[in-house]
Amino acid sequence: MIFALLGVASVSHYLVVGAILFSCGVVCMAVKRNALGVLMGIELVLNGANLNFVAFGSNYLAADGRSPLGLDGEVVALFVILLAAAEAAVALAITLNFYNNHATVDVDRADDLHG
Amino acid sequence: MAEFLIETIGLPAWLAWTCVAGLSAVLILNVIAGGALIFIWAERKIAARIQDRLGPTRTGGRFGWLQSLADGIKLLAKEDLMPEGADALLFRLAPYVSFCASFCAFIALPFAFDTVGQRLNVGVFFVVAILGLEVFGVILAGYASASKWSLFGAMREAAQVVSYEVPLGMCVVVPVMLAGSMDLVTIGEKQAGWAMNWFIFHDPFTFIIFWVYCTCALASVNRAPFDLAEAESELVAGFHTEYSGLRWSFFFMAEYGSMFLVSALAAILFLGGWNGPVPVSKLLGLSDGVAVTDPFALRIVGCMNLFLKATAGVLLMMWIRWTLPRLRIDQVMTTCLKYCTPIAAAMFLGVMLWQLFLPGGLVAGSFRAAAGVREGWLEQSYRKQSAEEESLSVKTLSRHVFEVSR
Amino acid sequence: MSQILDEDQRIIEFDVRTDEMLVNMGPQHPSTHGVLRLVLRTDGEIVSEMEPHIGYLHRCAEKIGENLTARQWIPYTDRMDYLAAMNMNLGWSLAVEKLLRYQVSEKARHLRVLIVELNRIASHLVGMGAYGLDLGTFSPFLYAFREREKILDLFEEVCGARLTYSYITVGGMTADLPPGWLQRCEAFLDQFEPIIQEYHALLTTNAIFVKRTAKIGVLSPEMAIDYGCTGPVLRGSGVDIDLRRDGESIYTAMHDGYAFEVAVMKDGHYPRDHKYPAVPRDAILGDCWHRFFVRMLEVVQSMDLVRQAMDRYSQCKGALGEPLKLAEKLPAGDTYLETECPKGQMGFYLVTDGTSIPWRVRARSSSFSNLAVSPELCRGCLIADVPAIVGSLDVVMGEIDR
Amino acid sequence: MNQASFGIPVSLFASVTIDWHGFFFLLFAAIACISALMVVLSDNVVRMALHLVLSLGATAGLFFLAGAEFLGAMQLMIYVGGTLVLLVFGVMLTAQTQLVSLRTPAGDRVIASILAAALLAVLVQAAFSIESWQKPGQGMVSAPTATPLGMALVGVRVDQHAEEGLLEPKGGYLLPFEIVSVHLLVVLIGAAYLARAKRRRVPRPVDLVASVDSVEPTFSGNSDTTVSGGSE
Repeated sequence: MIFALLGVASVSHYLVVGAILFSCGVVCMAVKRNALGVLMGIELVLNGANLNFVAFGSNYLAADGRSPLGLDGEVVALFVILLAAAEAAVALAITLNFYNNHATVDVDRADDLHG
Repeated sequence: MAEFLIETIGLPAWLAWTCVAGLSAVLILNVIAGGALIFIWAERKIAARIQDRLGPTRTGGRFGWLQSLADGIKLLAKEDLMPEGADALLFRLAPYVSFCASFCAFIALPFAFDTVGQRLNVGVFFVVAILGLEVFGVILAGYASASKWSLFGAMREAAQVVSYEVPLGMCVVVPVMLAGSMDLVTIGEKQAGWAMNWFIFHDPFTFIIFWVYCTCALASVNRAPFDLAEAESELVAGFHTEYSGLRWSFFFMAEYGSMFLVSALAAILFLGGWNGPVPVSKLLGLSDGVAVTDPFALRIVGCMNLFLKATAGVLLMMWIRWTLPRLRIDQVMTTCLKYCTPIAAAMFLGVMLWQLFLPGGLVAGSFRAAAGVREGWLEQSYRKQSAEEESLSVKTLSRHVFEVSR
Repeated sequence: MSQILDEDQRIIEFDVRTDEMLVNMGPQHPSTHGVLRLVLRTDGEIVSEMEPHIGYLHRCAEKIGENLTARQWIPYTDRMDYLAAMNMNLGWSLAVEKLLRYQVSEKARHLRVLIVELNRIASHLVGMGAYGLDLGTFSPFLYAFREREKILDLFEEVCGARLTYSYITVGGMTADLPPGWLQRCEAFLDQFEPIIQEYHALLTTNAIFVKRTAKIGVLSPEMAIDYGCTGPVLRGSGVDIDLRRDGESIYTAMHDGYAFEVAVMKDGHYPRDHKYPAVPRDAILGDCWHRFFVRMLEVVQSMDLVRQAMDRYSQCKGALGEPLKLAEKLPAGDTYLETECPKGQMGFYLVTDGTSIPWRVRARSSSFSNLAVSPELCRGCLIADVPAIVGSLDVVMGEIDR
Repeated sequence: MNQASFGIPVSLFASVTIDWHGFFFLLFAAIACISALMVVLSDNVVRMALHLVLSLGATAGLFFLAGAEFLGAMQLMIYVGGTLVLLVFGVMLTAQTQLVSLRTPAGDRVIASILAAALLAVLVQAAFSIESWQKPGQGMVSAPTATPLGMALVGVRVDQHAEEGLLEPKGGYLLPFEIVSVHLLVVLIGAAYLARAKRRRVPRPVDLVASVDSVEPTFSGNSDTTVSGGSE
């Protein structure tokens, strides 16, 4: 039966999802020329990491019903979310400033300090 | 219900659960879709009465009660237009995003003490968060329509909704603080008993913050005088300028769904939720305040209570819409940032201090003071409630911590 | 002066380098009062430039007038300011009468005042209701139309038409009032008087309405005169001109013996002959609120004039007089006459060459000049202010395009 | 009414049991991963934003599944609601046709995907490297974490570590919490400063005219139009 596949959700599987998000984010950061695309890549990376924290900290997923991290996982994830929001605000402000000065959001054009 | 299916009919467990889940989903969908139909009809009749007209009179015999259904059929038959320069995928997707957001928020909304799609520990938070997602459909619609008017509407909506989430969150936090829980069911249960137990009458600050909540809720669901995103005299029709037929009606349903949602949220957070102004069931001995002896009847009555309160809220919105002119975008922002946010913050602090020094609310507190030693019904119900606080409430927790650290 | 300017300058912040956007408001747009097309050059929500494009309703009325006798052209004047067709009829009729040096009977004079002022009420009601619509409130519009309907009913009794009356004509009126009409008119006025307070409550004194109109589209008196603005737009800027008092003798003579005070702010207050709400603190002379308020005051003023006219009309002995046939020749020459219409000063110019058909007909439209000032008023305002400003000018496209 | 009356279908389905947690995990995981991939693959900024929202929303769903309800709601509210609207707003402000899609060179893409594949391989290997991580969870429904989380943030730990009766309960997060709040404030000010306007003084005609009203116009009747007010 196909449904047999379903009994899978373990910490490892959460980690794999986190890894995929993380890799996508890394590619996004590396590849995108649009500053906003780079920003979105960062968001993805942070999310992948967050997923790991949550998976490790989840009692529900822990094999013995008690996660080794306890609350720490969630708290760290919470801080990551907050800081990501802060980061997005600043990054957006930088992007807008960059756009003001260069009339573009192409990060490849941000080479003013290039010798 | 699933147990009933499994044991009596003999369905396998997964099928039974799927059936129940599907049934719940359909029920909630009907609250939105049916609610929207009724509210659209009601809005037309109310608007007509306010404006000295009759409104729909013929469709469906009397009172034009089938008018919205007829409209729906008309919309179904309408040509589904899409502008040439539109981003086809996003254009098609946008109405569903809006509608889904509006629909999803109902998952965590309790209609009575145990009639809730999914009881969430962070119910209030969830509902407010999902409500904020509705704006995404609007932004997508505005962007994808390839129309300048739509873009204007979307930009206004984005600015407005994001700003109003701040005071809205502050208003929502107040009942959370009073109830000691973000669970909507718990918040509702805390207000059981007489109407004086409702959080709106808890103290003067909650009374004020209720009206702040109303303002912010009005703004966050884009109803007049905050309907800038679709300001018809300025932006033609704002973000849904280019929409027609069924897609357009999805925006409408989402709008009416959210209207009902914020009204129901107001009812649960401030107006006692599914508890009537008089604890009839308790007086009749059907329940002892919290524990329920005849859940089914009480559930129906509770649902009716909540629907009545929420409908009253929706009607209030309609009344406002057909009375007031529209604000300008800078005035909307001023209202939010200069008035709503500071007032909400101040009231939040006020409620906090009140909780610290005069716990138990205005009526209960002053009643106790006035009645002196007399142990009234109010007193008793208050005690009972505090005795039955959940094990994870702040008091228990702190006591626990205290013991542990000792 | 320059110091005042420096202090009052507001800083517009350009947060982001944005592109200017050209937006077409109209001709199919809910708030452009017909087929007006406004091309907005916007930077975000701020309108940097606004240009009205007109001509969508052009029907060559003036050219047609050069092929018809003076009386035959009356129906075409109906279709200029179709919201105040009686006033248009009157303007043209008086112009021709001025050319002919003809004076209508006393009874016709009072009847003309009565009808024209009644139509001024109807026109201002539409202006007021539509202005509410421009600001996003629907109900006052229908309240205004409800009362206008009653006026139209009265007009229908008089001349059979509800919009294009052709009632006032050269040399008098097409018909006398039907029996009992004065009582019905009186009843309407009695019923209408308290309703004005409703309008004040819904619009004039409404906090949001004041916020949306006060200090918006401020038209200085000198700019108003430079652009040739007339009517409530001019008076809203505090310029005390009303042709019913200050016009040519043939027109002012029509109002001989009538007592009315021009609705204009003098020495910081409006004429105090009736109850009206106080001017809100935010409003400054010449803004949208004042233009709107002047119209509201003129409604009351016109009601007063209608009552006076009814008195005088019913006291008049003698016949109304037959209108002129005008099949014979008009004297050669030219004449120009401006009258005070609800929208402003409407002028008719005609040159005759001795035949019965004018050689040249020209109409000077008040809405045209009033609209011309809108680009000045809209510069630097928000998009939402554009309908508020254009609506406060209360233009009628039929009159602009002719 | 029993099983037999339904005949074959029921007996067929009866052999199936669904692990709902697994089902929803797969659903959300698939949405999250595919959307993340779409973020990488699409060039249009707005579509990227849409896919990012989907991905983040599905991640919030995963948080809910893992029992972190508060975090899930937080994710929806802050990330999806706040950050994304912020992003879309940025997109709108910079929405020029040539900017909406800046194409990535194909070469970059190939290199990046090779690198990403390598990274992914390492990460996946790491994910399955520890035995205990692979065991499916007990499915024990734990107590809601919102309140302990709140307590922890104000410096009081009430979660299991405290329950175990450790001699020294783990410290709370009061200091990090304070730091984060100050940080947010700093960011707020900083962002406002960075994105501040290049101020240009542009007099609005409205204001020009507004300044006139202090001067009383000297009009009366139909006299000649003498103007004493200010002009532009």
